[in-house]
Amino acid sequence: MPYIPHTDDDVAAMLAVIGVDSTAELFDEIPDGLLIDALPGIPAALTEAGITRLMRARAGRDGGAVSFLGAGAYEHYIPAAVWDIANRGEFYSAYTPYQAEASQGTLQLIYEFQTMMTGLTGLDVSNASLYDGASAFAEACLMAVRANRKSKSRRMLVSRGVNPVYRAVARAIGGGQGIELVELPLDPAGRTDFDALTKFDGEAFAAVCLAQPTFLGTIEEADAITDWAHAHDMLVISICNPTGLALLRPPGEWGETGADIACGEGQPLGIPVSSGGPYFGYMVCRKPLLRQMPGRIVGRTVDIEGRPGFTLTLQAREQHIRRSKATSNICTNQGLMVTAATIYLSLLGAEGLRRTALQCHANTNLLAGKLAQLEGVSVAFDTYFHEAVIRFDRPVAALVDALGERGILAGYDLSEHYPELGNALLVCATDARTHEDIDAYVAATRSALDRSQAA
Amino acid sequence: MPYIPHTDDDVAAMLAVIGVDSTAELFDEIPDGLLIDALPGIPAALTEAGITRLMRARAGRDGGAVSFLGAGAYEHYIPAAVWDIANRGEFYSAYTPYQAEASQGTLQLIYEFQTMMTGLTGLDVSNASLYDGASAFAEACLMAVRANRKSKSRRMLVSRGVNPVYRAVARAIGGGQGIELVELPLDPAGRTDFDALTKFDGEAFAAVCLAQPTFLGTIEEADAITDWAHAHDMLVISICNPTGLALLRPPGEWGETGADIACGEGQPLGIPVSSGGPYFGYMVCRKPLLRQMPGRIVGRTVDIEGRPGFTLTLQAREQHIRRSKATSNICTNQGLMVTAATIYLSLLGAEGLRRTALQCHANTNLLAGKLAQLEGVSVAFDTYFHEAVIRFDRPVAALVDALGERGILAGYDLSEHYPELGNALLVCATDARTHEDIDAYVAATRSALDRSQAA
Amino acid sequence: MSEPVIFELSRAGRRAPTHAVAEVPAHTIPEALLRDAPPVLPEVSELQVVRHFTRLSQLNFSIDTEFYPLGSCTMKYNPKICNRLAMLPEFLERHPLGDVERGQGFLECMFELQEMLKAVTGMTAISLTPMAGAQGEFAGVAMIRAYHAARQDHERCEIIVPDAAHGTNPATATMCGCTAVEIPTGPDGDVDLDALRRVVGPRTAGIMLTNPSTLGVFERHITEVAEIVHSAGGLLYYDGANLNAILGRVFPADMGFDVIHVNLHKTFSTPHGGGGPGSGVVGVNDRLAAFLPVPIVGRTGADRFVWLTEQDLPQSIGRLSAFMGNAGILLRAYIYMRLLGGDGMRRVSEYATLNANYLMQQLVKAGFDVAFSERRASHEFIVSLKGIAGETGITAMDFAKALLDRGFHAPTTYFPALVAECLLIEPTETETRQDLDAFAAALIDIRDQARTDPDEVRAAPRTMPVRRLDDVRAARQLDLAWQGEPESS
Amino acid sequence: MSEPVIFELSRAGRRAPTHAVAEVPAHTIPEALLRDAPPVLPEVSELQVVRHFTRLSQLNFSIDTEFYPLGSCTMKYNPKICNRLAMLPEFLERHPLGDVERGQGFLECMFELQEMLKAVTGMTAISLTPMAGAQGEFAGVAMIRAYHAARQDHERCEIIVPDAAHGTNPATATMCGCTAVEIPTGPDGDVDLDALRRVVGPRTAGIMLTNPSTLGVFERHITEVAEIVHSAGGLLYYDGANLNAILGRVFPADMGFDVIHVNLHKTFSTPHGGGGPGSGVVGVNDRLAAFLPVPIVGRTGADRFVWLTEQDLPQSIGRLSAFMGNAGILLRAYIYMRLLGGDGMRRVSEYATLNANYLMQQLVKAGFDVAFSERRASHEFIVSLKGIAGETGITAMDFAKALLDRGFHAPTTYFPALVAECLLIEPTETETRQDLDAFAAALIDIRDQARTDPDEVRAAPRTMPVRRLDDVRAARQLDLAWQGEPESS
Ligand SMILES: Cc1ncc(COP(=O)(O)O)c(C=O)c1O
Ligand SMILES: Cc1ncc(COP(=O)(O)O)c(C=O)c1O
Repeated sequence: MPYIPHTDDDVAAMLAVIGVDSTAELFDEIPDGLLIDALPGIPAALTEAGITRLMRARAGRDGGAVSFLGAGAYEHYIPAAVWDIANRGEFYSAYTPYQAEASQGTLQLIYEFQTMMTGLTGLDVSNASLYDGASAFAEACLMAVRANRKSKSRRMLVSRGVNPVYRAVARAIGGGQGIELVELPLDPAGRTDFDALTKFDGEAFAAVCLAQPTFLGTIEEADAITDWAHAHDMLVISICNPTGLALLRPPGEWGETGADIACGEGQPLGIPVSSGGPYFGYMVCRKPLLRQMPGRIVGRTVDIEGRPGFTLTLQAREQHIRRSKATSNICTNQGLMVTAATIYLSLLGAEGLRRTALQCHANTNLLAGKLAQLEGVSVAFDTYFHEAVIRFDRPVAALVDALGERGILAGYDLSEHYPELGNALLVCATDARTHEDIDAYVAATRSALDRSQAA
Repeated sequence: MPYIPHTDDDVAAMLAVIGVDSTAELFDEIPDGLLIDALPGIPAALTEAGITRLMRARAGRDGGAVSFLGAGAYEHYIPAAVWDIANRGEFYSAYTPYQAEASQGTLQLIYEFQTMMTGLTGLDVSNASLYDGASAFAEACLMAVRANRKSKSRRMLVSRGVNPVYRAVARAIGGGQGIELVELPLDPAGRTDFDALTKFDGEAFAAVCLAQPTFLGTIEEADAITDWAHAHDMLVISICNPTGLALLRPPGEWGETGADIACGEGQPLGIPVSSGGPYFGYMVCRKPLLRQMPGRIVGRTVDIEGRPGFTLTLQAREQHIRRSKATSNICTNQGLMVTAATIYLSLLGAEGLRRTALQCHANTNLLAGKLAQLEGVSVAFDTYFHEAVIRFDRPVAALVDALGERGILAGYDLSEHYPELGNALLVCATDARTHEDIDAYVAATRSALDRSQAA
Repeated sequence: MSEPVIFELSRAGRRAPTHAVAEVPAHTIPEALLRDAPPVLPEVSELQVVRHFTRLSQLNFSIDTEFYPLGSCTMKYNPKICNRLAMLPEFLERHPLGDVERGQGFLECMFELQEMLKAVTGMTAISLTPMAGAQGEFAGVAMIRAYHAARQDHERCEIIVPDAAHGTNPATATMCGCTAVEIPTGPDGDVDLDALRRVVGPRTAGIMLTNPSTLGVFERHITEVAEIVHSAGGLLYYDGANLNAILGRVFPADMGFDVIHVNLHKTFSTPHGGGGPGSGVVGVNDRLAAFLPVPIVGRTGADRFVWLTEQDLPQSIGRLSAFMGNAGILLRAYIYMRLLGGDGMRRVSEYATLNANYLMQQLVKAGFDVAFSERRASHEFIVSLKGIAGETGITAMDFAKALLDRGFHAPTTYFPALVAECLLIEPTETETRQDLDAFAAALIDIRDQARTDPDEVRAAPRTMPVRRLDDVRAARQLDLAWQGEPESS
Repeated sequence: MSEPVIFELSRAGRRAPTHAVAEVPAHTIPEALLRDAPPVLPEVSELQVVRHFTRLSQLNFSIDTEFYPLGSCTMKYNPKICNRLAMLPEFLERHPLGDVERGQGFLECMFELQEMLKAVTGMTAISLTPMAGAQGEFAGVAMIRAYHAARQDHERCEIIVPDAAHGTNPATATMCGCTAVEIPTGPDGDVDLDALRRVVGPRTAGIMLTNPSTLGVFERHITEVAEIVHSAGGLLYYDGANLNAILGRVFPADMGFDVIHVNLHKTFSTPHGGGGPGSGVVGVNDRLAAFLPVPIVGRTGADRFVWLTEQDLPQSIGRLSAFMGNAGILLRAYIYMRLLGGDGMRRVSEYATLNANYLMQQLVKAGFDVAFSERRASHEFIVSLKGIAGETGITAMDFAKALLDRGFHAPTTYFPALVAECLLIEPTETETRQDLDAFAAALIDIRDQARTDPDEVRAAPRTMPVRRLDDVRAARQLDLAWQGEPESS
């Protein structure tokens, strides 16, 4: 019996101890009419060998594309040590570290992770992860409402540069509590329009929300916005790509006093793109906001002999203690992903992460530059981190299809969410792409354009 | 600097302690004329990402064949837990367990392995591995010479059923010490010819050597041969496929008193076929021969508090103690492979191994049966374990090529080593082959035969 | 046994890894946008990283090393093959926005997973997107609200939860903008039906129930409960955290539930990963199908699999994640389910229940005070140490720590809160009778020691990397990120 | 911390794994050939297996968890990427007898590995087939014999080895049917040239040397040694175990060696695996190329790679393994070499030597008796504890065990035998200065304790899973396979 260690003798002896004749009797409190005696809808068991064949065949249908897709998930090279260690049974099969003394490995690792995230963001305190970037943003909105003692508003001023899906998720998750998102438009350089912001002068909002870089790859000049928000009793939520933080000014240094909350997608830190998950959301904030933070937090303390040790702390914010008054309902988080990210950041260090960021930037630059040399193709914005908006003289859907047939994922078609950009494609060439990949992309694009008609 | 942790400060401080100005000075005892200052023949360093791309491309050129090759290396399904655990750093990156107290994991594992090998073979004591099956056979020959106090001969009577490469290796390794192999022919059923054996009555040999199953897949009836050998002051060396031992009578039970030494290839026990290595050779013997055994041996003992513990023992047989009088020069063995094999055997148990053996047998049976229905094709021998000799009415080389083009490794062409069998192919369908694989083989053979000319 | 914080191993200027990126490329980003100083991250060699985190891992208890009878958490064996196959490079490298043509393998798995989840819950539609049980709860309650809203029934904003409920249940009610209304448990462990009748009404949005409950018993009056709530106009939410207990024995749908979440990291054995990730897929009956969160996987005629999105489900409560939830976890659950098959799933509940009832009886026989011992245990049960605590001063927490020294992870302590000094014990089906016996012996041993040498019990743990930690100090003198040497106390 | 023998966890009839084979197929093998009773193997669940071996692994020291300054063994970091890439499924699944068309990827790696090994040794031909250093030695001496035999020079059957030689050297001589002739080391650590001159002659087949030697010093008169041996008609064998010390600094070929083995599991960082597998590839100059063991990888015109076999090298000493040696280990070494490049290889010897000389000086300064301390250490050096042993009774073995308690693997003890109470210390290039300092501090600490509390040193180790083991009992009351409970002493 797969995974069940009982021998017939065991079962007989155990039934005797319980005082029943069969295991069926153990279910005798379930009302008769409800009992079922089979699960006909489930296919018959496979052996390990059988499932291996099946899954390899399935995987074989999916592989082989060369991806220039970013749009929230980024393929970076992940050193082999990351998952070799993260997959160790002691990390992989451990539970939440509620028994601190028997979980010092996980706890210390989270403490180290928290430290790294404060280093990256320039803010004071990090939690131990949320589900993903989108839901972390939703939680940040809820947190801002709780934390902003000066404004009683549940409205957020959210830049159009924030991932549209993140905005949708924030609405879906925050909606029940009345969270409302008001959009801030972008200026011609693809950054949040400061002038548009000032039009909201006098209105109450809990926070202003900016992405760095924006969903369109552009880099916000966040100082003025941050200061404006603070002057108007609003908090600032920054949604930062963590790779970018190796290079770009961290939210903790925006404006006079820094942003208040940083959150976002942790996936770029050593997590494969893997069809969208599991990733992890991170969240870091200024210390005064700490008690409104959702999710677990690890603290360092000492044991009864005075030796340093680690434990979950400030649990009174959490659902298992505070129940309906908790800062969030989150319980299970994305611990294993944090394990991988902590190892990834340790391996790369600041310099390694910076080089990775620069390489992504340079690759995207190279690609954008080469594409711009094609007729009818231009780059929409000058300054960007590692994603660029490419404008075409005809709809991009056909191009995406044409490249798809050659095994190239051409990028993200912006026409649905950013129709104002015209025929625009969001491309991303990370460090996982080589110059040959980029050349192949350009060549494929050239021939696809040659074959199609300008709009 | 890849893998080198020194900072510039470290280096300066270390050089100061040593009292030299540069690391170059540390090589000043090397005669001037010998010093070189570069390694121009080595390609420039790759990054992890770069080597990953390179190796994936190389691997991609090699994959995808469906193998019906056995001939000494057998593709079995290996449960995922085997290598997940064997690859743990504590096994993978440990040294030989000379410091017993810091190596109890490896030592206990080897003790368990030794126990399992005695169980499989029915003999008394196992060592901790030799390099591979072929070299284990060579060592067994040398051991037999040392152990056989009654015969002073360095000659071995070796069945033609023993893998021809093993015989070559025994000659290459034993030759220096005067080991000579005399061949015993096979009977029409593909087993060692007992009558031929009796013709050697009166001649001196150190041992009789039999393979179980034979290289041709047939199953020896070993009792009479064993008893004859013992009656003539010869030892019996059995070269057994360990998967077969789950099913077939073990060498410890051959004849009146059993064979004396069992050795062979451990690869089928959880080791991938991986281009031929690393595998491991196993060796088990009757207790009186123990002190002639090559290789490491682990024993259970107690510590100063009386708790059980494990340690290398009987090291006085080994080169690091006995130097030129050692039982072998072996030092580094195949520990990690033994780790995998021990986990494999634990997962399968006797019943799992038996089923695997039976499945291989049944698959080969099925394949042989289907092939025999083709015109001009027959099965050479009735009784076999998991390899069968298939006879064709024309040379098999062309068939092997034709199937190769369809991604099928058709089997092992016996014409070089067993010309007496005519156009004969050794095929093996292990548990890694499905019925669809077998059908594809038969169909490909049929069409290849249709297209070619009978000889 | 202690390990320095990785920053203590760091030395300025050390750069030993084989960086993915060897050269430092140029850039075109205006200086004003760049950070002035590099972030503080450790500067360590690859060997230091490997050694540090390998050592840290060894400081953990885990399923792979210890028995982990953590009630309500279903800490059973996570088969290695599930991880192996879910980590096939083609799955890992598939971009979530990649075209569906090059994702048919993954999508087919997801589609079949949806089908299998229907087959084990009795529900008629599934969404895989929630990323943990709590998010599944959120989705469920949000759907309940959307359902009422769609019927213009806007007053319904109360969610009833039993006092034994997991904290996520009331917290979810709040997240959804509802009010949690608690009802008591009766003396036999079932819901107090009268109390329930008293609280239902026109404000009732629904009820959240775990069945079997976290008290380790099956709610026998579940049909009445459903009847009461439904006739009051509310819907029933099934917290599937305990599905392991009844897998293949009873359909939540048949009990009257309208919506369910399943913790794949419990019943379907995806790893807990030191805290996550999990997956809290949701299933609904026809009433709620229109409101499911997207994306969902659909099948078109010729065995082609596609994403169903907001366009296909215009009444959807929307998206809860940027892409498709914890896709890789879903793959692991899919693989596990295919390995078990229907019979294997029924064996899960059979042996989980056998193990729990056996261990419960052994402890009853040993004189422990077991809550609801006259009833069948589900896959878990509660020991109350109130008597022993009164007698010896040794608390459930002391027992928990003493268990660690004996090589067992502690059961869940102090939950559910309505049993004093409780241990919630869930052995799961993958543990041997021999290990259950050893665990019972350890509890007996601790009780003996509590009577003869209580200080020694209070001194536990002694064999862990640290002894008991000062939680109060942790919360008062907050040290949440490394800044240098900790002050000694 | 102790773990039962797996057979103690076994229960008759337990069959929990998801067997590769679910059904029991029929067979056609005559009953007489079958075994009567199944072999005794453990009957345990997959979880039990995972838990048992995971726990066992934790009882080990390893590079991934501890500093391992084991002289002559080069226990440096084994990059994870090498293992990962060598275990790509296509490599693992390639049958060794598969056609070369479907093996070009593997063969190209092997060909390039041969080329790189030529480039680091200065030799002109390579065979990758020997499966460990000792088998490389065998191949080398067998080639030397074959060379003499081919010249009808049949008397040459003496192999000269210095007294400091590794045990495999004399043992190899015997394996090859030769006689080992030992020569002494001079007081400065170099070979005693006069002694050498005395032993060479018409019976001299060759000499086996490690350079730098296992005394941790470079043989300065290597050219004279070569001259003496060559003019006597013998050949020179280079034991490459210490190649890490001179990688990219000097070619063994230039020193006058005719044949060399390289332990890939030392210099090229393939794992030691708890005892193996390794690889002992051999390189030769033109004199011996015809005798190399087969197979070898050759390249034909159009970048096609083929096996060279007995047909191509009719004078070959033959085959030493059934297929192609430890192919997967060869892949790991190939990957490692490509990661380092030529500069990286030179850094290996540079920093290995720096670390050794630094640690040696620190210990000299701390008053330890270091053998040949007036000379440069190679990548290793010897501490003699004879003085301390005389003073305190604390031996090198006691130091070794006391180091374990301090978190360091012991250095090689009692080898080479010509230095009394010795520790042979090889830090390797992958360790930090901070770890070297900590190691020196540990040695000083033990010496202090030896003086103040020698019984406590003798009581070490205390923090390991077991305390000192009774080796005498192990050898006298042989218990080499589990048969039931061990008798307590
Ligand atoms: C009864 C119960 N409900 C809900 C949850 C929450 O699930 P998750 O942790 O996956 O969010 C849990 C998990 O611990 C639980 O035990
Ligand atoms: C100097 C020396 N020579 C030879 C060997 C033998 O090599 P192997 O263990 O690979 O057979 C060793 C290994 O320990 C060694 O240190």
